[in-house]
Amino acid sequence: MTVVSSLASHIDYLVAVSLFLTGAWILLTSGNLVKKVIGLNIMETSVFAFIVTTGMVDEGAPPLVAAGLQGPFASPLPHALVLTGIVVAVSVTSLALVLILRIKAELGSVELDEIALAPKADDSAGQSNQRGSADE
Amino acid sequence: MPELVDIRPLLAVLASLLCAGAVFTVRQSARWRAFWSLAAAGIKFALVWSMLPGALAGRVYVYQFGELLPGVAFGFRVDALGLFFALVSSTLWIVTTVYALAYMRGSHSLPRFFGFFALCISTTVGIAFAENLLTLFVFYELLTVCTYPLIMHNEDLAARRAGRKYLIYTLSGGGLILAGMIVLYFTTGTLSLAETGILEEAIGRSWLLAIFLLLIAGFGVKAALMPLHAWLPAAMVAPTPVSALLHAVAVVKAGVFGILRTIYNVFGIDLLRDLGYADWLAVLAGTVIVIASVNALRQKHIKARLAWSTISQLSYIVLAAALLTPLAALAAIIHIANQAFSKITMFFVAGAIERGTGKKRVDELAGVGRQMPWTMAAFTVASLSFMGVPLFAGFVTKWYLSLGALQAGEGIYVGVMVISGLLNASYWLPMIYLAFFRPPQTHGQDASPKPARVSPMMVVPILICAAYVILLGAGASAPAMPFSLAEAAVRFAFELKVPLE
Amino acid sequence: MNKRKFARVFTMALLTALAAPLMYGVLELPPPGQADAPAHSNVSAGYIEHGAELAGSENLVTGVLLNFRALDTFGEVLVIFTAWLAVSAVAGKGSETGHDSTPPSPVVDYVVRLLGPFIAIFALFVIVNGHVLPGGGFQGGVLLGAMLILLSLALGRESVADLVPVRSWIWLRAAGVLAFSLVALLGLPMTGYLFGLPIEPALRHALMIVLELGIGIGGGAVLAGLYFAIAGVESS
Amino acid sequence: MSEWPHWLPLLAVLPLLGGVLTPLLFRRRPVIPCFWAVAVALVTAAVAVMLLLRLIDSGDFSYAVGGWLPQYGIELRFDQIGAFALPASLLVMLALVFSRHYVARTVDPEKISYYYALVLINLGGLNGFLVTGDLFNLFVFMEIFSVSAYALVAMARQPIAALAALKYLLLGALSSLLVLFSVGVVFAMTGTLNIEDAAVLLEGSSSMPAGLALAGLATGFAVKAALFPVHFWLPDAHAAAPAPVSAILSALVVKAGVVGLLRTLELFGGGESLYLQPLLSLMLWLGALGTLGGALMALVQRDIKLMLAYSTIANIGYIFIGLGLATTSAVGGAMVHAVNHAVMKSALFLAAGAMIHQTGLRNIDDLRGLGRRMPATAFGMAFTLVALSGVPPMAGFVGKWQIALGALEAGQPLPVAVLVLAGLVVLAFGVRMINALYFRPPARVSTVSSVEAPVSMWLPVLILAVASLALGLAGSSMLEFVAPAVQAIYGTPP
Repeated sequence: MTVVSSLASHIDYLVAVSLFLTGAWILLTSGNLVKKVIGLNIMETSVFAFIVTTGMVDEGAPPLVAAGLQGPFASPLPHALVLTGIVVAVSVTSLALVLILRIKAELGSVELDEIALAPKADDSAGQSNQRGSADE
Repeated sequence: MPELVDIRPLLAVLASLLCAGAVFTVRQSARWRAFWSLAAAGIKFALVWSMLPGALAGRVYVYQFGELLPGVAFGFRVDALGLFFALVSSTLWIVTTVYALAYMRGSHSLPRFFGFFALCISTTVGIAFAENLLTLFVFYELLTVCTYPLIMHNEDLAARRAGRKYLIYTLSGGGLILAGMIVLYFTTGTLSLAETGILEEAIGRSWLLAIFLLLIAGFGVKAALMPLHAWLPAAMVAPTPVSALLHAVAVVKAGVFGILRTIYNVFGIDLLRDLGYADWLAVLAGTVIVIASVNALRQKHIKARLAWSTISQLSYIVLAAALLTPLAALAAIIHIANQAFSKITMFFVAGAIERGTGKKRVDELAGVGRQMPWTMAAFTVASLSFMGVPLFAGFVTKWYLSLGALQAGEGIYVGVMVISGLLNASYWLPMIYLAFFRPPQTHGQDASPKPARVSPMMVVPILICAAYVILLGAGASAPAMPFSLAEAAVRFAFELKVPLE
Repeated sequence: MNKRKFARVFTMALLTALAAPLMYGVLELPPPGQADAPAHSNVSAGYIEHGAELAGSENLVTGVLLNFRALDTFGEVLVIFTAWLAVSAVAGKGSETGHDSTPPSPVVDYVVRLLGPFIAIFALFVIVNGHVLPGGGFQGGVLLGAMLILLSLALGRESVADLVPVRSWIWLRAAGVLAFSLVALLGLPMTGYLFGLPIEPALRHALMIVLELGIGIGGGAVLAGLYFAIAGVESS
Repeated sequence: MSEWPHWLPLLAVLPLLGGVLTPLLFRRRPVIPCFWAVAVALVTAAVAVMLLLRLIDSGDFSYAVGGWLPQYGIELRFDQIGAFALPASLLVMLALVFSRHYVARTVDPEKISYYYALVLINLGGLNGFLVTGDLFNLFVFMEIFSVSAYALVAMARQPIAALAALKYLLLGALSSLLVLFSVGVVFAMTGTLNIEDAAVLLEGSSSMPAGLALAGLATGFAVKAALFPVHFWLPDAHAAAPAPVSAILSALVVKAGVVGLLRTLELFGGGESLYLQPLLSLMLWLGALGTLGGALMALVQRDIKLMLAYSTIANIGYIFIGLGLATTSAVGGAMVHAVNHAVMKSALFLAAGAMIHQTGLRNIDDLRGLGRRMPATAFGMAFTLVALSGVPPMAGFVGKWQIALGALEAGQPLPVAVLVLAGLVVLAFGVRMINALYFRPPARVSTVSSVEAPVSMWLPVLILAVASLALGLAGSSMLEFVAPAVQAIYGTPP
């Protein structure tokens, strides 16, 4: 198999990997917390795309094995996995968003630079010795 | 050698542990605190003593628990060397407790003080009776932990500095021992202290050297072997009973005991003689004896002078052990007792002077002899012992050490003995002279000093210890420290069938 | 900012370094679509051959979800319920009350009211037919949740919250977990295994409907709850 | 009774269900959910005991969820690693007892039942993670305990908590994705998700995708375990969280990363994979760096909880050194140390939490003089600090000894030096804390007037302190217990 044909036959996986890297780039470099979450979501999508692709069959039918439907059928397992994965991703995303809302309310910004620069809200209980840096 | 399973070693360790528990519980009651401390000291003394006849008859008492680590049991084994050490420390614990009860009266945090004091003795007996190096190490590290609150007792800056120094030194030493032990276990698969050497030449020179350096340097920290000694002079800020504990009863002795165990039980005489490492150790110890004595001469503070003297005296033991001859070994073992009784007398005296007159420096001693004649007499006895005057304990050590050096063909160490004796004379005699023969410095009209008021509970322990110094020196028949036990230890280490002389 | 620039360069280098092995790694996988690849010949083949009969679902995805890999699905409903718990725990007060700032126009109001029941019925259809058609509890639940969010966008959150008694919402949100736990425990006497579904077709079908309904209702209620909680933070 | 097969799924299902029911049943009074949660954790621990008895009796066993054959359904498997569920359940129970008075001040009264629910769900997720034999199920349970952990961190009232939690969430989600991606790769290669099955099919594979999956799983779990240099999310998250949560996170949740790595090794360790040796060396040296770095960072912290958090990084380093050395002694020591560290670190975090709760101060220098005012808590902390530094015969010693011995067996003397040195540094910060508690006059007015924490707070601390001695004494039998797992994962040593 030549390199080119190998590239062509694996194009679905390669796209997923590119998406993965794109998402990682956004997650790691963006200073905006919402954008980081978006980057995370792109990565999640890429992984779901990758997994669901493993279950694909050329010229296959969806895995509904009823009378009258003919194979080859796509593998049902990756579908089920991705469905679960999506639910997990929704959960994580919603939690991330609400955390960002609280950060905005308490620290005044969703930009990491501004949070790092902003003076720390000193609370009266004396619990102010918390190191508040964001190691990015 | 018949081994008997016996619970007494365990009970001896537990006695002071229970005392510590009781002292922590009866927090506020001074009377109960005194009762428990003395009762536990008495019980332990009796327990350790009761094993003496058996040990002299050649029996070895063992008591084992389960495994602490795979292949290494947690257990006690009372051989002659261990019992000798335990006898010294349990005897001294009684006098130290009595002294401490008087000395510490009115101080703060007394439950903590006496509780940890008892724990220290518990761990010391554990060290003495340890069946293997790991058990020894367990108690050795616990001893470090338990002495820390005692050194820090005053809770001021000086105490914190001393405590920090003490911990840094001793714990680093502990780390070295741990590393040495791991290498030892890796190469031999055992940590037993029941043999006359578990190492063999076959495991390779570099491993052997590593084990020797790690163990000797590790134990050398507590033994205040120069250049690892700096914590000891610093620790003199602690209350006097703690100094007694450090210098005589437990801590430095634990280090020296570890070195003896390393030489006699881990390496064994024959292997060490082949390797030649002990020669270097002897050279080091000989040098330390002289340098530390010179340093003691320069100290103005009574306790500092005592501390440097301890460093010098401990090296006697190391030197004697490193000579690897039976007579020198005998000197090493009996010097554990000789040094302990002499030095504890001196520390008690220093504490009594401090309490009675408030004096802490050597040049303030003038006239103290008239205020506290009995106390200073005891001090004189101890100094004569250190100088090596016959009929006092120190002489016995020097005699056997010199004979041992000649046995080993190292006559130079006889010279070291002589120089050391002279140096000792030159820093103890001026103190005695000042105390007895110089009029007190007068402050205004107070020309004739009143006799200092010192509790009899402080004076009696001093006199008992001084009496022991004479007993130990006057004959091998001293009742508490049987010479024959030390002899038995030497016979075991050198695998001799016949009596020494 | 220098630090930021450095971080970017560093990240770029890192990702480039990662890209090569990633790409090369997936290139060596069996190409997607080949019917004889391990992904199809191993477990999947078994599912396709016997799955419909064993799991009682023509839609094999549903069969895998509710039957073969029921524990995963249990975990899944738990994760989403946990997400709601987490979001409400973090969000602070007032999740089910509060006005949206702009009152909807009458047109939107009318259209939403009109659409609502249809969406709900479609959702129900998707839920109960999960074993024969594409769809199932989650898909229907998402539709339900979307309907609730749409309604609350148009009519205000209170009118949605009032659809059921306030204290019942939490039970609805836990419906998936509760239904699953119930069926899982029932499996013990009926099949001898936790999470087992009985062989008897009618009973099995009934229990699957219970599961699908629980997942669907729970999913919808949780999605709406997530929205409420987040909107509550934003408006406060 | 221990032969009843269904205890295994219940180990995870019970706390999960108990957690979900908490907010449903108890919405009004804050005290009852605490009792309920403690009861659930206790029952879970009892289930774990049943499983442990069976394990000791008859070795590994598995459970087919729903009655399906392993490849088709999900297989739960109980081995010596899964037995970590017992300490986990007990520690969570103690943390819950501790929470009773603690959360009253730190958590919104309306959210208290949510708090208990999340803790129980966290436990359920952990237990499931420990006993599952299926790769995707591993991911699902990982997400259950992760999501609850993110939320629990954010439940603290400090302003920094949300940011710390988000940082934790982003890194955690990234690592989960790496794991999921690798699971996908393994599925594409083998067509199965069962770990044992996949291990057989992957055997000997040195192909590029196998390396990719191994790297993805290892990196993902290393992030969860906070191995240096992917540890940076940990200090803030663990320091910002409510104290019982810090205890659970440091004691258990990071250990889940370690367990995940062990499962990874199980998956790839069977054959002669070319990637295995570099991975092990990497674990060894990163572990060594983390040990030293973490210990030194702990030494320079002023905040007591940050100090403890960095010490967790150091201890994770210990464990990775052990796993990377790959000799029987070292791996066994690492596994035992994972349990011992869990006990000790939770004692420390709970003690620190009690002090912060009573005084409102969290700076070590501000806590001076508390030894007399909070005797039980301070004693528990001092005792456990000594244990943590590896003074024999306490719990910290067993792992240190075994790992160092293993290093010599592997012909690597350098880790011995690292371990000894790190032990000294750990003692140094322990001593600093002990000095502050006992040997220094109070620096703040609020410490002078503070009193001992309620029994529900100091009793767990003392129980854990005693356990840190007991575990040290039991070291030999614990090593014996984990030995079969070591052999199953690493094979018979040469």
